[in-house]
Amino acid sequence: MIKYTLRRILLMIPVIIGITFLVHFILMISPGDPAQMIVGPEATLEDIEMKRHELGLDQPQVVQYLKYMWNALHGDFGTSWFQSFNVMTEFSHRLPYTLRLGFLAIIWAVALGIPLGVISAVRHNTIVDYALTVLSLILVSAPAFWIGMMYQVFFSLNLRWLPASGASTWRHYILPALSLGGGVFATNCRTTRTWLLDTLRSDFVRTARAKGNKEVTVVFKHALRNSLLPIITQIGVNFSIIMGGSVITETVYAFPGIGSYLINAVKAKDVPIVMASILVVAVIVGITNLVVDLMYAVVDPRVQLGGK
Amino acid sequence: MSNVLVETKNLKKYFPHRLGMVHAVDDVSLTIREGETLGVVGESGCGKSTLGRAILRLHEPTSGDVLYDGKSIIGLKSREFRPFQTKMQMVFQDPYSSLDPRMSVFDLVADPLRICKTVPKAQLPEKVSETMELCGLPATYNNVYPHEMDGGRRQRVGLARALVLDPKFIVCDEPVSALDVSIQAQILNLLMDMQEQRKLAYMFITHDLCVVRHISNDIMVMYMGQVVEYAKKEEIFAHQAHPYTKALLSAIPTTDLSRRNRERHVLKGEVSNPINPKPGCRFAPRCPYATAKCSEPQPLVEIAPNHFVACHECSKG
Amino acid sequence: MRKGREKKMSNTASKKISTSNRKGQMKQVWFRFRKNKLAMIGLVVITILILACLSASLYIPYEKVYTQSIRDAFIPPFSEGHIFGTDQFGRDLFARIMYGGRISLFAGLVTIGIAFVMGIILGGSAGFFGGKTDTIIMRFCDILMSVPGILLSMTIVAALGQGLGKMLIAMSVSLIPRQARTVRAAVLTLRGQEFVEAARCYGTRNSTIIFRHIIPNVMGPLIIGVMSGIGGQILQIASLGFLGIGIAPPTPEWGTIISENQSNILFYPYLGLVPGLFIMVAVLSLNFIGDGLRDALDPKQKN
Amino acid sequence: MENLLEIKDLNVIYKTDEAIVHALNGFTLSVKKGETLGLVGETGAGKTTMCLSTLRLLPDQVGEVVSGSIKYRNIDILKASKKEMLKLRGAEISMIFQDPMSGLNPVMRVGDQIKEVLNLHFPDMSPKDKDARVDEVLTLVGITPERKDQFPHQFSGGMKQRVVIAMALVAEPKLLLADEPTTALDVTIQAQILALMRELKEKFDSAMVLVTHDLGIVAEFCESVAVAYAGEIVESGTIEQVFARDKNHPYTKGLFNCIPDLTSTAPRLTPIPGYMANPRDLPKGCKFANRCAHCTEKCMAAVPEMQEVAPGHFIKCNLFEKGASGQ
Repeated sequence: MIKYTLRRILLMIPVIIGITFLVHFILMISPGDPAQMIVGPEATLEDIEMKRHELGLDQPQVVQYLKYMWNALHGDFGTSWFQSFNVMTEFSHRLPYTLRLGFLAIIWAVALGIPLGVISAVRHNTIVDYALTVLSLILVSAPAFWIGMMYQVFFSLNLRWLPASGASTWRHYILPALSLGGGVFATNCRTTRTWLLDTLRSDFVRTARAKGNKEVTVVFKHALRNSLLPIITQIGVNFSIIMGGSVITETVYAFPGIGSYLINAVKAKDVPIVMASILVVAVIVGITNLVVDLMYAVVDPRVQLGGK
Repeated sequence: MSNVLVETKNLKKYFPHRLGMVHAVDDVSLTIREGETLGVVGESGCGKSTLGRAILRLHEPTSGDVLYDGKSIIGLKSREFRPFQTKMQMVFQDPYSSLDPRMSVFDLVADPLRICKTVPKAQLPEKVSETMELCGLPATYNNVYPHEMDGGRRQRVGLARALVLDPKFIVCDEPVSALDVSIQAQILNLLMDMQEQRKLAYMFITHDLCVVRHISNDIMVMYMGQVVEYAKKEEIFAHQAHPYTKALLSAIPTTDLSRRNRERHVLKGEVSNPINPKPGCRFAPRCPYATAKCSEPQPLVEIAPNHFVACHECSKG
Repeated sequence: MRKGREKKMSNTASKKISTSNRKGQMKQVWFRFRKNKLAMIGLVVITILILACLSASLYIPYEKVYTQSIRDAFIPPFSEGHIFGTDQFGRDLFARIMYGGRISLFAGLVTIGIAFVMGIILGGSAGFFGGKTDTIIMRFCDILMSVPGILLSMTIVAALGQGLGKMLIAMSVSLIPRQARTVRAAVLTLRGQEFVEAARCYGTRNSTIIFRHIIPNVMGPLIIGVMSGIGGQILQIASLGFLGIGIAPPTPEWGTIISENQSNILFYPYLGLVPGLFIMVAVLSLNFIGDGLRDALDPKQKN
Repeated sequence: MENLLEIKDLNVIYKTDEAIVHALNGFTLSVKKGETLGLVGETGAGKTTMCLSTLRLLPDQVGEVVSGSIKYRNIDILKASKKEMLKLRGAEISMIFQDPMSGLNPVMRVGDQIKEVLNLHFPDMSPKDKDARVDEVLTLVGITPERKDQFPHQFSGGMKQRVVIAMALVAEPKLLLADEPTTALDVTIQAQILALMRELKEKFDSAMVLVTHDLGIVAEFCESVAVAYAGEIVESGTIEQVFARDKNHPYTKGLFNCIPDLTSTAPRLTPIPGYMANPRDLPKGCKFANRCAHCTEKCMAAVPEMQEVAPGHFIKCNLFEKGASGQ
């Protein structure tokens, strides 16, 4: 298990190098001279040249990249090009917000999505099932930012129950978490239904029934644990979706996480911030996937870690 | 006696595995004559299917040689191999996965001709319908898809697909084991009719000794990748020597009530995987007569004319 | 020369046979699809929507999309001349939505198309050839999938700059690895099937096996993926538009329409509600069609 | 001897999207106490459907009993309450399914899967006794008790089938429905499993319905036999009566002729011509008529009556009508 974990972490390194290099590469070859953008249109050629040297932009791409990664390894993500603060410090303020929001969203999406999916499967082709199917289809079909706005209009403006933006109290988290987790909730509900229905038709479930088990036991003791396997895999994907979705949700709710920070950086092409975000997100997603695989091995005795 | 058509010499096929090398086919030499059938019998995992595929080079053999009509076909480039390919075909076990579900019966049977171009284009439809007719598939089946047919009819399509190239040798990999008994007999008869009409040579792979007895001239019994007994059919049913062959024969349930209370050799244990096997007899752990000598290599010994057995006990006297 | 012509002729002849057969199979799929009410509703709705957007120039003059007039700002829906009302600049919302739909639907279709083709090429060769080809392609996909798709698209757009073409590239890039994985998995299961072995048996070349046996068989799951994928792409485009890095305003696109009205939505909710509903209805219809197709193409899964 | 299970005129259909499949059509069968009955038939004969109907485990929303009755001792299965059925399943009637590979819960230890039956039907048994009982039954089927903490994937096919048998027999049921228990196994393993089943059946004095497509297995292991074709029983009797090959239903006769065996010298087999009738669209007369050499207009017009050709030997064929000359 430890050996496997270490190997997986080692395997993560080339992937992270790959994605950061790729992002660095496309940001740097793209048109527009960052030095000129930073010093402004009135600057002299000399000023630009100086800025360029200061940022290391006069060096070959690969050297720039290696330098960046070397510093990043030492916890230095550089300084924002356009605002003069340290990226690392800013991240340490903002990341907790994003993580808190992400966890809240994923928790409700899993804690409600899976049980409702079970109900949908057990009562399949009934009104409950149809209602849940329609609800989840709407949630996956509507744009997340739009749903967020509609929540604001309805819960904040009309009902005045919850604040529409910011993150100062726990009540500020409710609406963002609700809209961020919506899509994931819907996919969880639908996949749980599909997988459980599938498992309920399998041979060993028939065996369990032939033993004289009650239907409740058949579903929860025999079928559900087996359908949990693909659902766990799903959770890894969920996390990736949530990390991506947080950019949108944080923008809608003016939430002070890294998502809203990143979007402004992307628009301004503030390379240090973009690089740092990609790096952090890639590491988080990588670790989640590893945890998911480890969980899988715990639930399914057939999975042997370290094997092929 | 007719000519030797297909021959293998010390054919080996090993597969890499997490725990070592799987000796799926280990040192198999056989000969099949024109118009005759070699039955290859064994339980699942004994390497019989791999053997058939290695002869057709669907699995490239690890070592050893395969000769067709006296010429080695191992190591030939694909263009050089083409003329042999049309002469050696295969009928598969699973009538469900062996037919491309997106092709109609006509297309399935015509496909080998379109690839190999053994007949002029103009004659293709004629050749296809002729072969289909021969296999009991009238022209009404032209536009039928595999999923609309049952196992028996599908297996007829599989046979037609193999026959349309006018091969001389067909590897039949358990062609009837997935079929119902009443359909099984239809297909077996069809195979035998074809053999009579066209002087076909078959390698008939199966786990069913009754079927093999019905269709074969020679019989080869395999266990964990190795040949344990190889002889003429009459010889093997009259004087089977290897303990494994004996056990196989006695395990077959028959409809003959007089045999109901016969003494049965029920084998203990199960077949394991031939991963990095030890040099001795691979059947020894399950063999009721095993002795210390079984851990030595067991070569095939001719105990009677053309009757080979790989067991020191039997070859003694 | 003659041989070449012969080949051509027989090819068309054989095509005839196979298309007529395929028709029979398509008929069955259509028959099963038609029975699915939700899927049929989805098909009708999306067809109407596409036709309405495509023919928008026939019933809405193009100028209406951009004509600004402060006098006409914030006219509520169902007013004369402005069925969905107007925005802060007095532009007609209906006109903007119908013209914007062209971009949203078109971009959804194009990105999924690119990903579809690239997915078949990359995933197909990875699955079929295995070995080094597989490792290289799949490692590359791993890299692209190590960050959420929308982040990758965002970064690429940021690097390349705004514009429809660049956005299409950015979105396809983040979609291709997923598509390639699906194709690879499908090809891997097919590759082990006996019918591929049978084709090898009579000397079918790899390329022929791929085009004649593998691709037609992976089409089913791929088409299902594409149908539900278009919906997802429309959502992605809208999201990029909303974030202000998709289609540059004032060009209308469903996401940008909502984005440019964001500050007024709290007081004039219809400005967000209506374009959002359009997105939802379009995506919902496509999802219904996707579900219907899955059941129709793979009937055994249902029972 | 008294009948343990009595199925009378059972009709079962499967409703799919495209059509209605008639799986059982007037299926009648009785099993005596302690007897081993071989139920023979090919794909689509309705063998599995019969077993599932007996346990009331037909697939939900798809399978449906249209008419007929199933009586187990004095219980009317089709009218029994859910609670009564739970008590019957596993304790009184248990079933061994065809495919041992997928029949066991992959994420549960095999010992626990066996113990579950005891938990369900012997709630008063002490945990210690239960463990002892599991060990005992595992030993009986030839598995060392130490392996009870392993998972199904650690067992081979034959060993899994032994676990399934242990599970089916641990409550000592009165009736065992074995649905092709050896079809997925190799010949030598099949011999092991059949020998084991016979031994255990005798030990527990259970009745057994051995469903199979292999007449050979029936001849060697059963006392009586019933031949099913297209959802009905066409012939039934003792082994001696049926396997004497004196008076047989044309279908049974056809089956005998098309099996290659170890003694015949005929150069060719005699297959039954044609294919099984389509269960979506069955003929109204005898289902075998279109493949039968003795088919008459009467056979096409109506389903033949069951004829008793000797005491206890029944054949559903017009050839054996009272007063007719026979074959």
